[in-house]
Amino acid sequence: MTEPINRRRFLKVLGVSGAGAAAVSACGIGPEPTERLIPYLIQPEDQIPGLATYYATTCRECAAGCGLHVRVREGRAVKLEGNPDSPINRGRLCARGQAGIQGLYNPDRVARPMVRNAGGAFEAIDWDGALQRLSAKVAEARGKGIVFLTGAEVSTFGDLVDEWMRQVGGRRLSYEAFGFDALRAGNRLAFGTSSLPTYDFANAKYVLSFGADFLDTWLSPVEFQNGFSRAHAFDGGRPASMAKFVYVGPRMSLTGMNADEWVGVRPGTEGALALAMAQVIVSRRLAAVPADAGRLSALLSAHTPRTVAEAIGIEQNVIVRLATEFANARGGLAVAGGMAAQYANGAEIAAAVNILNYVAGSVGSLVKFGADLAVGSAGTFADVAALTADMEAGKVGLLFVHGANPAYSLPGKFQQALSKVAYKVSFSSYMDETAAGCDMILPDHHPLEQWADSRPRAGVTAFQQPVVQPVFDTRQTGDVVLRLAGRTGTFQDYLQAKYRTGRGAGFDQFWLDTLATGGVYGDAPTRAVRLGDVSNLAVAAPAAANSEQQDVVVFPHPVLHDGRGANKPWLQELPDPVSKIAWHSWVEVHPDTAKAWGLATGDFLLLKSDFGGQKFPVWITASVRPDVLAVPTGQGHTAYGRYAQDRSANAFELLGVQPNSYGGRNFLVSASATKTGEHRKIVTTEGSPRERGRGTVEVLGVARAKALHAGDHPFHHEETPEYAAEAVAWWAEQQHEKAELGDYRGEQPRWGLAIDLSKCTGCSACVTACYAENNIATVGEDLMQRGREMSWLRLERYWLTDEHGAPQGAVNSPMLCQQCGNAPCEPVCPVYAAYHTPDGLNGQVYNRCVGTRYCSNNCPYKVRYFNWYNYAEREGAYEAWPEPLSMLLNPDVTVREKGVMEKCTFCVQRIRGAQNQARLEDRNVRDGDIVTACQQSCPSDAIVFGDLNDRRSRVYQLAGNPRGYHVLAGLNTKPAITYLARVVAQDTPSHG
Amino acid sequence: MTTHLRLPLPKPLQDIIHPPPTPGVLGVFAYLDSTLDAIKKLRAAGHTDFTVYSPIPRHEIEEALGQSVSPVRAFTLIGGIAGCAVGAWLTLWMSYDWPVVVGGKPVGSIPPYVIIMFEMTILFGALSTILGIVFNAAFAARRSGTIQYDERFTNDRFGIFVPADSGHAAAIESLLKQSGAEEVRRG
Amino acid sequence: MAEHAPPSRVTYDYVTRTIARTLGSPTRGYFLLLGAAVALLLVGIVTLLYLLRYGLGLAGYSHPVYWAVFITCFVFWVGIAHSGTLISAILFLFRSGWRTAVYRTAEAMTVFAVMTAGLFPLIHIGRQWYFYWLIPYPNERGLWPNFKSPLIWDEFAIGTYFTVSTVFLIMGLIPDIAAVRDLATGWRKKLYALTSLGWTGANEQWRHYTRGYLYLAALATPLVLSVHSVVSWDFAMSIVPGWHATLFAPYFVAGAIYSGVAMVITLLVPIRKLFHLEEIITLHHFENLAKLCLLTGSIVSFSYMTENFVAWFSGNPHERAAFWYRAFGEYWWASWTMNICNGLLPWLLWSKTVRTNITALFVISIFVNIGMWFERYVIIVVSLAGEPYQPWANAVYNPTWADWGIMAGSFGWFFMWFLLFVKNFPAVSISEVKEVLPPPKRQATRAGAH
Amino acid sequence: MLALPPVSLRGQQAQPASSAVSRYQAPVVSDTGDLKGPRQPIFFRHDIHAGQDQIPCMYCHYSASIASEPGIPSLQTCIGCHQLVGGSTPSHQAEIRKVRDAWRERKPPEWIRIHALPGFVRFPHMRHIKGLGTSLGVEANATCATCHGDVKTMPQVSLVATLKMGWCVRCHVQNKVSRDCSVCHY
Repeated sequence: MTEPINRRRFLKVLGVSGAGAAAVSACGIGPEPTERLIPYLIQPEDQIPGLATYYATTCRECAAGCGLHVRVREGRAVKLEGNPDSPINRGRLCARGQAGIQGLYNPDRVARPMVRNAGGAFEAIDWDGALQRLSAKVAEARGKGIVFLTGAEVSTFGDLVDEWMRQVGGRRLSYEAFGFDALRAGNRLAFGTSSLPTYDFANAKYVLSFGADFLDTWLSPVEFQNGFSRAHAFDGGRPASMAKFVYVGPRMSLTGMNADEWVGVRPGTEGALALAMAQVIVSRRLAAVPADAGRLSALLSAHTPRTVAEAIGIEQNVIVRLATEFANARGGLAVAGGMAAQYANGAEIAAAVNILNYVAGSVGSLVKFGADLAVGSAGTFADVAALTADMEAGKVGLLFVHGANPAYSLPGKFQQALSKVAYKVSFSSYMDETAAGCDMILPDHHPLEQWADSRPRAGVTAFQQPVVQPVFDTRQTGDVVLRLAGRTGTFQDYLQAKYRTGRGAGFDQFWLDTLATGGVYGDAPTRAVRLGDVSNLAVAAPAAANSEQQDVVVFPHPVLHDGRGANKPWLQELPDPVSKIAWHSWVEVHPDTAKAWGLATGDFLLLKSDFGGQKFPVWITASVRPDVLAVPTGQGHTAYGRYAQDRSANAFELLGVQPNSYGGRNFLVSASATKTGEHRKIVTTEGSPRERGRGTVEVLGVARAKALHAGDHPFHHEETPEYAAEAVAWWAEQQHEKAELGDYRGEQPRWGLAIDLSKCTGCSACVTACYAENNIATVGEDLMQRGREMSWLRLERYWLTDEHGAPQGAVNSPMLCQQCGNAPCEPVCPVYAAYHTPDGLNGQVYNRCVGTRYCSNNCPYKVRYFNWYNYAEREGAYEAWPEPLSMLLNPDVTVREKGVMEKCTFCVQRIRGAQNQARLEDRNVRDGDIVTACQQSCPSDAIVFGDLNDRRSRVYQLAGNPRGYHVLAGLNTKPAITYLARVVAQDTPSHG
Repeated sequence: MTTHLRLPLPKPLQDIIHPPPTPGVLGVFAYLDSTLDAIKKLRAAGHTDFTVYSPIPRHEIEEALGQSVSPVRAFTLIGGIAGCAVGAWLTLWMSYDWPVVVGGKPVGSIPPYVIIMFEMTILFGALSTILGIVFNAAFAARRSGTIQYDERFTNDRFGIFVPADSGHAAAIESLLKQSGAEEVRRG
Repeated sequence: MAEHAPPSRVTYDYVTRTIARTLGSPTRGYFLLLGAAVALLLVGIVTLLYLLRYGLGLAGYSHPVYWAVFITCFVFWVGIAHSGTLISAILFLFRSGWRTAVYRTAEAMTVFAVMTAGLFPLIHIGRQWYFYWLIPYPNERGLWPNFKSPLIWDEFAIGTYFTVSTVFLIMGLIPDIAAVRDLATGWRKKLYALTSLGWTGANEQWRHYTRGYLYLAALATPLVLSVHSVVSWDFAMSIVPGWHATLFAPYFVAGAIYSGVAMVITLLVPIRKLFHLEEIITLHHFENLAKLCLLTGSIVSFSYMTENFVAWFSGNPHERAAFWYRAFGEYWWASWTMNICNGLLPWLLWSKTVRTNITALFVISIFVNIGMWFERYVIIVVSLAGEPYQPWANAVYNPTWADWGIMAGSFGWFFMWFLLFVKNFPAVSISEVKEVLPPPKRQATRAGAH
Repeated sequence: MLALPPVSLRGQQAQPASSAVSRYQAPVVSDTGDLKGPRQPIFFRHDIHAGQDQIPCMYCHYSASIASEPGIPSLQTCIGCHQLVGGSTPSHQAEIRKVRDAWRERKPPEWIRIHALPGFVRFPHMRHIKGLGTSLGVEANATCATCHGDVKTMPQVSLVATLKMGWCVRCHVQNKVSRDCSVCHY
């Protein structure tokens, strides 16, 4: 990393000749070469045309604070990747993080400051004018109540705002639609501290989740998934691996679907289950119970399995078994969150789970207080409710909103309240619901354009630095606040000043290092906690909904989360990992319920709670309790840009705005459900939910898997009889002898992948990474409904079922081009557009393809995708990259034209790039030089790329793993991808 | 009274399609057997170079004329062999000119190429057959020059034209008459 | 005119004049038909323009159904094209007299059907403007097509078939054109004089003509069999369950002749009526066609059974899944239409009364055409939609206006050419019909044709 | 991958070798009308810079030897010299003035592109310079000429090679390097 001041200057200059950057790199975008070449005015030292520069910064798509490496080409950010130095995400990145770049180049960003004119419409205004006007407003609002509402901001910017608010006599609130109030209350109840600990999944021997969706939305998903896969995957991180994972909750989430066992308890009874387990452990002395556990006896004796089993809705022997397994694992980790922490009794449940951890001796070892998570110090829902009330009462004269969209997550109520506020200012980069209700919009820089820091967890400080010149006439809110506070200098200076203190001369070096590594990474000491007085903990579940009312669970969408992802086409087009539905929301209904109500998939169901009603199309699934309906949030925006607006229904409408006992929000409401008679074709990528034993995915019982030795081949079911198979193999060999190119014998590399199904969680980060790396077009709702989606890499989710046919988790199989040795797609192409490269890829020459589509028909894996329209056409009906979204196109990858076939080629551009670099340095390509986009992003390290002819390569080792198998091996296609069978805890897995 | 359409044509074509008129006698017959009778008589009289018109091919006529088998078959054979060769060359040479491996198959794999060779055999065979017919027929036309013709010959009448100078014409006329020509013309 | 009255009404002269009459000035009905055909063609052209501008997305394709109505129509028309050469070439070699009255129509149909079929591969590819890349022509890039691809085999087979059958048609026409030339007047005489290539019926001409015709027939016969075999290999060479079957070549050839003969009947019935050819195209001819239908139809239905049996007997889960889906999946209606129209209906032809009942034959032939179209639809669309290898990728495909538009256009294109042909050239062979008549003789023996 | 060495240094490497070339006198161009190639906004004479003054290609197009893109020299690079170098003849001065004006107005000239490949072709310059350099055993400047022609003697740069696929392939075959499609097309 070169001297930052220079880079700042370059960024400014680049603004002048931004077109030049685009032009120089334009050979890659569009079929036609550019006509004019506009040079830089001043050549930036660290920008070399044709070479990518990587900048370390921090992802702000959620509060987890993952480290980023931003790939910049000619001044355009083209790809976000995880920062390996960051202790949080260890170089991995989730789908939401990947899509951050679509926020940067979003066509619906607020391009310049806006102010509401007399007519009530927004009109553009210049910054100085806006700021003058605003400082006047601030002056007159003094004393009338000034509130600054931010998202989870534990950062210098937060401190600055606090300072300023103190200066002007206002207050700051932070708001997250899915807060963790219950957890904090629970910790207060159990341990007397309201901070959020970190959870060490990596070293857990047994994971028990009470609704905590730690793989998709809970606290720090990437970090937890990385840890979880080490613990849970077969021969994963450590020798004694394969920690069993049990999921407790009313519906199966992305996290739940990775469980070895799903315990679908009645909503709200999770606490009782936890206590009952604790009771078993204590009474049977299954673990070295801490001395002070005696104080629990009263509480626990009230929760014996016998007494609670009925209420929970499972047999008591199950409770006993779970407790025994949990304790005997010596290192069981129980986590509460998600749904379980969003009932009226969420706090008690969290406390109960704490107690379970405590008696099992996991607190302090796996549950680490001290390294507290930032989100723990965010404002509670109660605060926001109070604010809303104040606004209603006209007690707020001036409201600032930054990084939060309460008007969407508190529909109706907040909007009304907002209208009562004399003057409200939004710093949103997008015209979201809240901004639409404000009087002035001062668009903030996108996180990739600004200087900032954040403290996602104690001991860790993550830095943000601008990686591109601002795309629009926006201004960093930090600068705006400083200006309003009447202080000189930019926010950058303010930030640096903060870190300069006590460093003196060493500062500059520190600053450079920090920017290079992306932050200051330290460990906070673990703090011991003692069990508080919990004798009168009331975990009783709330009364069940009466007969005509239904329990409706509102859960955060794994990809769109609280709705903030809805304006990014990649996320909209990414099928929900569980339902595989994209572009719209749905309601999950159990088959029995559906039968009883005469519902078919796609029928609309009108849910009416006391607070509001919404219509959702039905998705029938056994992954939800029969007495529960579940709907995701995220859709149903009334603003927020072309991709989000007026799409399906907003689930928040169903929820109340009153905080519950512990100051949180209830996400379980009782509502009436009525069939409207309307119907829609749901947009799903799911063909058949059952694998039907066609050899696509293989599953092993853990005992069987443990018994395997090197050289075993448990999956040798050829479809052809042995003699025929031999004949075919012999013939194939003869063919290869004769082959002049594409020699598989080792002179050339044979690129291959190994995909470990026991690690893959189905989180779909790889899918978005593939979209980002390979310029894959998003086709939109209509076309996706007609099966026109282009995702080269798709995740096939096949349910695992128990003997009763009830789903017990699922196997997720990433299906992409297998780069077959004997590829059926190749010989049928009349023009050699599909052919075999000497290094063993199935090359796809886009510019040679005439589009007969024969290759796709002949592909048994169905991983070839056709350009039905010209998705790159400017202003076209199906334009996938409207300006300035096209700036994120990868210049190393051809943008495919209408009428050509496209598919995965193992990121051939990265392969060639590495080869060129190696040639330049007079060496060979080393194992690990080439990392495919999917492999790079995978939080659980399930994908490994390399040369199958190199006996020392990782992929070669994995390909020889006895769990390894080839999909449809019987067809003698000789795929380059080896799948490692999924291993499940039960010994007789049935997937059918 | 020939009905041939006269088109302005370049010199060589002109000679082939509209050669100079040939003097001779034309007999029109209503019946096949009388035609055959006339043919026999003419050949007996030592005439060889005469033309027989008929609306349809009749093997009796061929027999009576004692024609040899048409050389067209040679064209067909040569064309077929040539086609097969071209097919083989096309497929193999083009495969090795820029060798590309597909589906793990050898660069030049014969079985699929046999199909191309077969199709080319048929194609070339058929085309050269046509060539043969046209060539031979045109050659025949060239040799016999422009001779008298009657429009009824394509309908229901048979005809015989015997080239003859004014000296021999009379004899031939009588010969045709007595063998049953319903009409005899001199030109 | 002949002084001697002909032994029967059907004399050489009668034949010439009856058939020549079909070229008389067209009626309003004819123009209505022609107009309809052209209108359909225009629909097709407009649809094609849309496809070119916006892309194939306008058609109903959906992953993994990447071939659908267009290829269905392609195979359908190629199939239609088969009876023509069969009747003219194979029956010629077998010296079966009854072909003479019908083969010209069949051949014309063949040529126009191939012309129609040939359009579809061009229309259905993604970048139609690069279709010429499939042709092995020397180019600056030094690239050649892939002769291992069945599509290239197709290109050669269809190309050859089109050329040969066109040549064959023209060959047969020459003497007849000469015949009508000698009756015609005005511009038509000029036209025919030109197109008859100076045919006079001289013995030298007949001598080479008859030989050449024989060899053409001999070449065309294996060609007919090869062409649809090649088309069938487009599917059989792939690994898609429901396509990948060694049975396909004979099965497709039989099916092709089946549909072709049916189409011949469909076309002959109205022609015979309109042009009053009852004396020339007799019930005897129709019955023979019907028998041909029955034979090929039975082969086809036998193939259906074989397919299903093998799918079951092989024990291959994918094969089984494919055929189960075919019969009972979303597309059950299509496959049962196919089974009933092609499998059951033709069995009516066992009864002579049906075989000799023009109306019945006409109706049945129509149904067979429908059935055969659906056969291709089932084979292509259903096999892909039922994708048994990747259950996840199943999808249901529905055609759109674009699919139907192009299909309508193809019918318009075909019938336009056919109608123009029958009005301008003898739709029944004049000379060959005469060949099966007793030649005029002075001794009125009823020898008949030898 | 984060820190990159200052590349201008690498660009210099080509310099010493080029000094071997005998001194070249650029002609005086009176009539620019009949010069080949498109007229550029500024009449930049490669023959003077590269030929007469023997400035190595890599001095301005420094990234060509290390990156896939040759890059267009930034205006700063021009000014670096032309701050001082004002030109000998009036015609030269006029052109150099354009450069200075552009610098003052911070408005870079819009060069007309001459060597353009379609979007679906990859031409990594560094790889070709490296490869040709090693195989032909010549310094970088000469390798440039294989595709761009002898720019040293071109008052106005024009296309000397077709840049069509056949042309590329011929060279690849001659030099025995792969003509596998996916080397250039992806």
